[in-house]
Amino acid sequence: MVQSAKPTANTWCPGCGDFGVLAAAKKAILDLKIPPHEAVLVGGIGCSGGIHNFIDINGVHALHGRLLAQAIGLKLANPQLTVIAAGGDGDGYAIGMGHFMHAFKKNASILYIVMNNETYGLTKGQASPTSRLGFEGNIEVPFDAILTALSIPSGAFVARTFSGDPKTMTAVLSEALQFNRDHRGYAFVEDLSPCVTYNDTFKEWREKIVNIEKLPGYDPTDRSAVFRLCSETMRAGKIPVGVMHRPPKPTDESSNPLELKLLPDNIGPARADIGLEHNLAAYRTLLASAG
Amino acid sequence: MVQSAKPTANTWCPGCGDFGVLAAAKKAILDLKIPPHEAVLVGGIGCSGGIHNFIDINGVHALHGRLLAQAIGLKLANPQLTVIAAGGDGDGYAIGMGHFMHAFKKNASILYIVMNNETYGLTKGQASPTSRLGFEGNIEVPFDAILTALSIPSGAFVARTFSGDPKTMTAVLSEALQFNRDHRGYAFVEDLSPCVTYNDTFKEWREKIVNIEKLPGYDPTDRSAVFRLCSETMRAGKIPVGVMHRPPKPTDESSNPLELKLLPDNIGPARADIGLEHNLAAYRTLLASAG
Amino acid sequence: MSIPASQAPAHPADTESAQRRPPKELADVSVIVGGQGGDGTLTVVDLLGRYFRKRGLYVYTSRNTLSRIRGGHADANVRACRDPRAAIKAKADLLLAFDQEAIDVARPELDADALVLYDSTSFKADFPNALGFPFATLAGGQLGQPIYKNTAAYGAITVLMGFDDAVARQVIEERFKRRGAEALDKNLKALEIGRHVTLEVPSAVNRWTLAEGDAHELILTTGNQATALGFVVGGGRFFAGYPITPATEIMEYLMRYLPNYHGVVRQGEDELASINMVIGAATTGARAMTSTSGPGLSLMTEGIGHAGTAEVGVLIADCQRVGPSTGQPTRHEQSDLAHLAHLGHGEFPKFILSPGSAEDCFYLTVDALNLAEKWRLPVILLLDQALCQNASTVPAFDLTRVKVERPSVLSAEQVAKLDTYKQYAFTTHGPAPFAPLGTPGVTSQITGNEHDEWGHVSVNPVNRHKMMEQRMGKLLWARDELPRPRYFGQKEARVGLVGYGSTSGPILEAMDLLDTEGIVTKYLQARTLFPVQQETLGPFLDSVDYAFIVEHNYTGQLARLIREEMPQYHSKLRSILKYDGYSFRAPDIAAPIREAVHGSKR
Amino acid sequence: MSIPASQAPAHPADTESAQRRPPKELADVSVIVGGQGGDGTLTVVDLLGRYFRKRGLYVYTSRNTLSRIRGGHADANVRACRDPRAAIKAKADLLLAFDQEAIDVARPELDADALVLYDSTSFKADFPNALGFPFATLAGGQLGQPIYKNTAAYGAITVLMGFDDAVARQVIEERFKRRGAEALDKNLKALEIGRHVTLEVPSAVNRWTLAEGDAHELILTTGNQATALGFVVGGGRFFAGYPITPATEIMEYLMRYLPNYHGVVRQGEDELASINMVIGAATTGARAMTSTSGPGLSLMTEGIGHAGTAEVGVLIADCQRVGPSTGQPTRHEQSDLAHLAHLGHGEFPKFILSPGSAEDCFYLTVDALNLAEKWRLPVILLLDQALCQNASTVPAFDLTRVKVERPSVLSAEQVAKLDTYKQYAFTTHGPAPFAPLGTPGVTSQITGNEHDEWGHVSVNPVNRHKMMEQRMGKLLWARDELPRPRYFGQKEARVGLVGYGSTSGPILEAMDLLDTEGIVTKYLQARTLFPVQQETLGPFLDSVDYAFIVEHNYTGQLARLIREEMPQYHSKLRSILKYDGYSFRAPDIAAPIREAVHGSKR
Ligand SMILES: Cc1ncc(C[n+]2csc(CCOP(=O)(O)OP(=O)(O)O)c2C)c(N)n1
Ligand SMILES: Cc1ncc(C[n+]2csc(CCOP(=O)(O)OP(=O)(O)O)c2C)c(N)n1
Ligand code: SF4
Ligand code: SF4
Ligand SMILES: [Mg+2]
Ligand SMILES: [Mg+2]
Repeated sequence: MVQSAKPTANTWCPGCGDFGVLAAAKKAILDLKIPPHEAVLVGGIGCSGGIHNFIDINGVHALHGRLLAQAIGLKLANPQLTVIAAGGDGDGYAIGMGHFMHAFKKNASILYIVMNNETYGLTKGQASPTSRLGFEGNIEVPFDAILTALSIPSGAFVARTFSGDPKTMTAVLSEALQFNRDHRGYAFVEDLSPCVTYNDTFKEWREKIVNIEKLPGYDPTDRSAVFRLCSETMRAGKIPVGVMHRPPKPTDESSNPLELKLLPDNIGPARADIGLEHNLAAYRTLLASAG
Repeated sequence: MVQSAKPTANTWCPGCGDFGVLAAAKKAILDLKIPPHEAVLVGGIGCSGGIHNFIDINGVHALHGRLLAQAIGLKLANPQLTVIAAGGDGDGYAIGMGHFMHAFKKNASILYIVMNNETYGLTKGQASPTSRLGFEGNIEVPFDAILTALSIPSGAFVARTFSGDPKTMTAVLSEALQFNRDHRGYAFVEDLSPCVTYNDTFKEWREKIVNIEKLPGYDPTDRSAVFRLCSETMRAGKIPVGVMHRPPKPTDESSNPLELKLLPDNIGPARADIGLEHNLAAYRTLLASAG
Repeated sequence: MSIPASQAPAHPADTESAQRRPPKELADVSVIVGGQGGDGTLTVVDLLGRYFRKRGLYVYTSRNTLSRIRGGHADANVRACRDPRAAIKAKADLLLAFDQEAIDVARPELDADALVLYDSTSFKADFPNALGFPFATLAGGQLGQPIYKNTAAYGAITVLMGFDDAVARQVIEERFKRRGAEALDKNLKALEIGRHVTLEVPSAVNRWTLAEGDAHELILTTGNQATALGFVVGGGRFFAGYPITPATEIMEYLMRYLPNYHGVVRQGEDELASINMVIGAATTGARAMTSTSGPGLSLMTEGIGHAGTAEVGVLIADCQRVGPSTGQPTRHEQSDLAHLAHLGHGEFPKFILSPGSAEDCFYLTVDALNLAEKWRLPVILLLDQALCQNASTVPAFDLTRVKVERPSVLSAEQVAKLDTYKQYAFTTHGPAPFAPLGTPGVTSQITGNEHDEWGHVSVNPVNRHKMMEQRMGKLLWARDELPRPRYFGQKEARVGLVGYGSTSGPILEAMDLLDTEGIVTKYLQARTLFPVQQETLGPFLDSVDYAFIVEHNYTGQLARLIREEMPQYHSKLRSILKYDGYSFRAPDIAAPIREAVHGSKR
Repeated sequence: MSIPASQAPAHPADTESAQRRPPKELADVSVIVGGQGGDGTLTVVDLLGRYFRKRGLYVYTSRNTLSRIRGGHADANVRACRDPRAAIKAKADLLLAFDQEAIDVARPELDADALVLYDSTSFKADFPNALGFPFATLAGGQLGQPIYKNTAAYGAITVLMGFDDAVARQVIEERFKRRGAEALDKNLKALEIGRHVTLEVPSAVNRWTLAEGDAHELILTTGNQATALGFVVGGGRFFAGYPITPATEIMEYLMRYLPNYHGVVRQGEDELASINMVIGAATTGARAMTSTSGPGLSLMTEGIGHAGTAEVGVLIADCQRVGPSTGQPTRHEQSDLAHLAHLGHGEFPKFILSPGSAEDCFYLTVDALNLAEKWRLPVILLLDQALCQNASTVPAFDLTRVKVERPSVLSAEQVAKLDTYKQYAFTTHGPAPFAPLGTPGVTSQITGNEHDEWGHVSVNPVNRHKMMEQRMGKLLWARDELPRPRYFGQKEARVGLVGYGSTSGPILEAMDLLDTEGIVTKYLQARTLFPVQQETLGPFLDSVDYAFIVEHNYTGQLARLIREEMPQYHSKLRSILKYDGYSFRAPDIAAPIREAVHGSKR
């Protein structure tokens, strides 16, 4: 065996919600028997974004807020890779908001996990886009990633989990990764992952979460219905968790994920043969067409 | 009268949908008797963004995608100004998407008009975030700004209009501007504004638009209800227009717009007296507290 | 020889009396076509260009458009020449004008003898030597659509310049065959309309004749197209970009080309997404590029630095335009070099390469791809608006001159033979080779944080120091492999010129001009701008008394960069600058040199 | 004089036999406190700093933290000195260590005679001269919470250094009074625990005594705090930023200060939003600033250029850290200057100012606000991690030295008297004055496109040329108003030093060092870095044989910038560089100078 980069010692505060995500992600990867070299975790910048250091697959540390762009570039260049992007709520919903929205539109088969702790952990506890009113002087209404995810007419898998419930989280991440590996499109999972140092919401969240799947009228293929269920749950002061959108198996090619639309042969840029010899004839035709 | 910058000759293609927005905006400003020096139009980059050159109020030409940030900075610095941001779908929903989302959260009392022509006009007709599948090879599902606007739990006024219906547009813009001027928060209006050169949808849109306000169950104070109405309308191949969210008069301060939360006295940075003399006592106290 | 202005046929009615003269042979002709956007000026230029090429002439076309879609003054220029010229001719011989504004704008560009051909439908030209026909009226009357006025005007020019009838028609056929039978038919009729009225004016017939050239084997292409082609044959397979003038065509060409080679082109939601998608793609071993112009480049600043420190080889084509901010989107400038040479917070290695012609764009893009991958760093291909969008005739691209080399990429087989694989191993001579993400048997960590050899975050000061030296060392170690300049002119000349990109065309023409006056010069066309190539610039500067650094910006960015790196030469450097949005004409460059030479001889 | 290592009490048990010696008086003491994040190292440094100040000493504190919240090695340093020193002492006298890693990391920083005081609860120090007490065990046993170990260790130090008991307690009271009665009480008890065990070791009691200083009137502040204060009194009223180390505290201070003055602070969704909000605010006449560090700065590149060409005066505080990309977020570097001096596509004027001390941050921020508004351009306040976050004692800020001048701002009354108001009027001497948006009687157009005097889009080449000269002319016209350097050292010295920002502290100390060896030097502390100040640098460089440019980066950015602008001095310039994330200590600077001087004398 070649010796190559191995996971490093963890740097999170003891008790940080992110440990839950790490454990669930490891387990899901193991359960799905994904070989380490075939999987890539692209981390954001923030405490959460360090996760790529702690797991035995390929790791990429992207720029703050740009992890989705790097992850999508990776996937399109080599569609056989299992690509996970994972970072914080500041990374994903503040500086990364544009890419957050466009990832749904793009619909490449990658998994994006946001570890939402309603604060900027690594920069010491400022308000983030999901912070509630009053937190560190916050005066902006909190952003709800699930409602917005439901508003984008794409074939994405959408779910919310809670670090205090690792079993469900493992199940959801496994489903999401399988969804990706079946080339069914983008998967977005927001995990409620308390920051025990600056915003310890473990107790509160444990009390407030409501499994949307158990509510009457739940239908994970109907965005408006789930949108309404979530809105009502929130109005009642609770936090909906569970699978929010599970798109049905596609029936036509227009709902194919990005990589299949672009690369019907599933080879892709990274594995294309770029040797001049093998392309000479085609290049000659190409050059002849120019000018 | 001091002679100062006056509107320039128009540069749009004859028939461009943006003429409708220009006319409606002029009329709304006139109807509300807003003095030219008290109003600022911040234009984006794109054909649409040139609108600030054609109207007799203050004009700011922002960077591509950054018009909302400039407009909000303007408003917070001088809350007495009437501030309109106006640009294209590329400007607002592609490069500007992060700011688009955060403007709802921020909830400053400015009006944002997106002239959606489902293409990048000024760069000659590439697909934009709202382009339908197939347009110029587009393979991404179109973004629907109204659904997403409804997903953000803010007190914003939200509407969609059509350049082919100038009367309604004028009424909506007037209402939106009045909403701003009453310091009730952010107003977002998407105008369907065909690009006659690269994507002439006038005829199609005229046939497809459906006034949401006329549909059974319409309640502009209930986001989920309107969300469902819009979703259903779209599923039927139609395009919903009208006022999508008209928040009720606020009952407590937590729903105040950003400028009132920050500046209860409504003076603001631009009109603050920064002369050293008038602040000496306060500065002495401040400096004494330091170190 | 040409007609004095006073004798010129200003209007068809005036022309009957004009005497016949022997036609003047044109071996270097420049035609401006000006009007409002939508008048079809570009079409006329295209038709003329096609004809000129069939005549074996070198062709160069350029355009001045506004950042608006229809309306507003727009003009275009086509030059045909027996010598290879990649520059706009200093003065034009013929202006085809669709309105008076076209004349007013072009006036300073017209030769003293120039003729203005114009559409007299709606105005009478205010110009001494003018010839008007009511093209729009004629086309409207006979074809039902005044818009054919442009092809009618082309018809008039075919008479003025004594085109071969059959070839003139052939050009129309080639151009319009894909637009359907009706369009073709009407254009052919418009050609005849134009020919017909012009033939009635004796002094206009064969006013000029066109020299014959021998450049029949050339292709007409732009820097943007050549870059896109070079990218494909150089093994480029991933492109992400965002529309922006004058870079958009690179993306548009690649959208057509790349899907045939398992390649991918994505339009990102912005430039931040584009550069980061490109970085992501490159980590898998795909050769990847983005293209942009000033505003987008500025937005990519953080991403380019990230590629530098994470050691991911990527290519960024920067198609310079007038800045800063939105600037003048459609206009020409070379004002991003200083930014690029010093780009970003912190320090990281990068190469800045610049092709001097559309032809060079093709080959240098291939080199850039090889270098980016081998040296694991961002390579910037520095273009400019004129180079990107002006079309010129160049020799057909030669695949035997193309090499795809991958010395830094480890295959699965190579990896299997290693004991340890460290993505950021210290070396003393160049980058550690890397195994693309996905290579069986190994996992990697790739990061923009300072890291140790494994890619793990490190704040150890000794490691930091070594890593900086490892990365920055590339700027030294790679020197021998970086593209060399091209040299032109007389070896023994004591007056030097240095420039890059599209300025090469006007510089070479200026040198010819000076040569006829007995001023011998030589020119170093820089192709590696960063790291500053001391080993080529040094001997060149040593060999001259002084050197003119010719560039399109205010501060003299290339000159400053040379001063920064080679301050000992400072007293030899002089700048020739232009920053008004327009390209140099040869005399703009010749004049200050002439003055300096004569001044120094005084 | 101090105990030789072999005689040192390595552990309480060993100490009984140690002999009594007369205490050494410390006039310049440095204490490092190291452990894991969460060990409370910063608290100990804070307590010591408070005590030292009460003793009239100059204090300087610094810290090395990791980019993680808890755990991981972290240390901090406090220096107290009878002379003003804004630098870390070359070697520390005392290390308080909470684990062996703290000792290993600090080892190279410790004086040969240094003592290691450590918490022996969980390890036995591997260091010759060590004194251990089980602080955690003691605190856990007597107070129920081992976390009070840090205050207990402070207690031990009060004994070692012979602190006045009452003052030592007073310090605890001041520090903890706001944390509630219980916290205060426990900390006081912890102090006693530490004192108690130490008093039992005779050799430890009054091992040192502390000199008394006369610097009682000083305040202890950081560059970030001083900048925030300067912003308020300089009339700054709008701030938008995004959290980033080491800039965040500027925003956090302003969140506290500004609302009291009709001011606004917004945390933007990113740096793009921040700079553009600031630009928007400034168009209304509000004085506006953002602060950031490398990654954010790179993202602001386009926005800063926009402010330059749209002529909107804004202030950008750049708190440099180790780059590129995410780099080393908590570490020190000065590597953004080259980027800033050449920033962005296209060309526009800007000023880069750099304060040399926390005190200077206050006054220079005021100057920067006046200059940005008057000259209508972006002004960059160039700081660095050490300047931003290290605390030092400085004279209280003096409001009589503060001026708020607004010569470019037109009031409604002034506007009413005009015939025409052109936001971008051509002048020959400086910016046209502007009427903030909202001024009655006029409307404006503000744009980043090239424009005419009215602010209307223009592609006219003559206008473009003039506008470039109008904007770039500011760099010349403003020269007399830009902050001047500070000069230190001997006028007649033939060896010069040039530096900026936090390097001033170690440079001044190095000069004193060299002075004692008979090497006289002088120092130009640059406060305007761009435009390069020829008028001050020129005479300075003329007056020396050579000058050392001292900076924290790899390429010698300041030296290169001087070469670019003043190449004639190139042979006089030498660089002293450090780029490992740590600040200079005085000997790092003195050594190469000593070597050069002796070398040149050979
Ligand atoms: C461009 C840029 N801006 C700012 C920062 C500083 N920064 C580092 S982490 C972070 C926020 C982290 O918050 P979040 O993403 O929620 O992650 P968490 O630490 O809470 O897991 C910020 C602002 C940066 N690294 N880069
Ligand atoms: C940073 C940056 N990237 C790209 C551009 C080029 N650009 C100018 S307008 C435009 C798109 C315009 O589309 P839209 O906003 O929909 O406006 P429209 O012209 O359709 O009204 C682009 C990409 C730019 N000016 N700046
Ligand atoms: S600061 Fe918060 S988010 Fe960061 S590691 Fe600690 S608990 Fe987790
Ligand atoms: S290109 Fe389209 S959007 Fe632009 S002005 Fe013309 S019609 Fe309007
Ligand atoms: Mg967070
Ligand atoms: Mg558009």
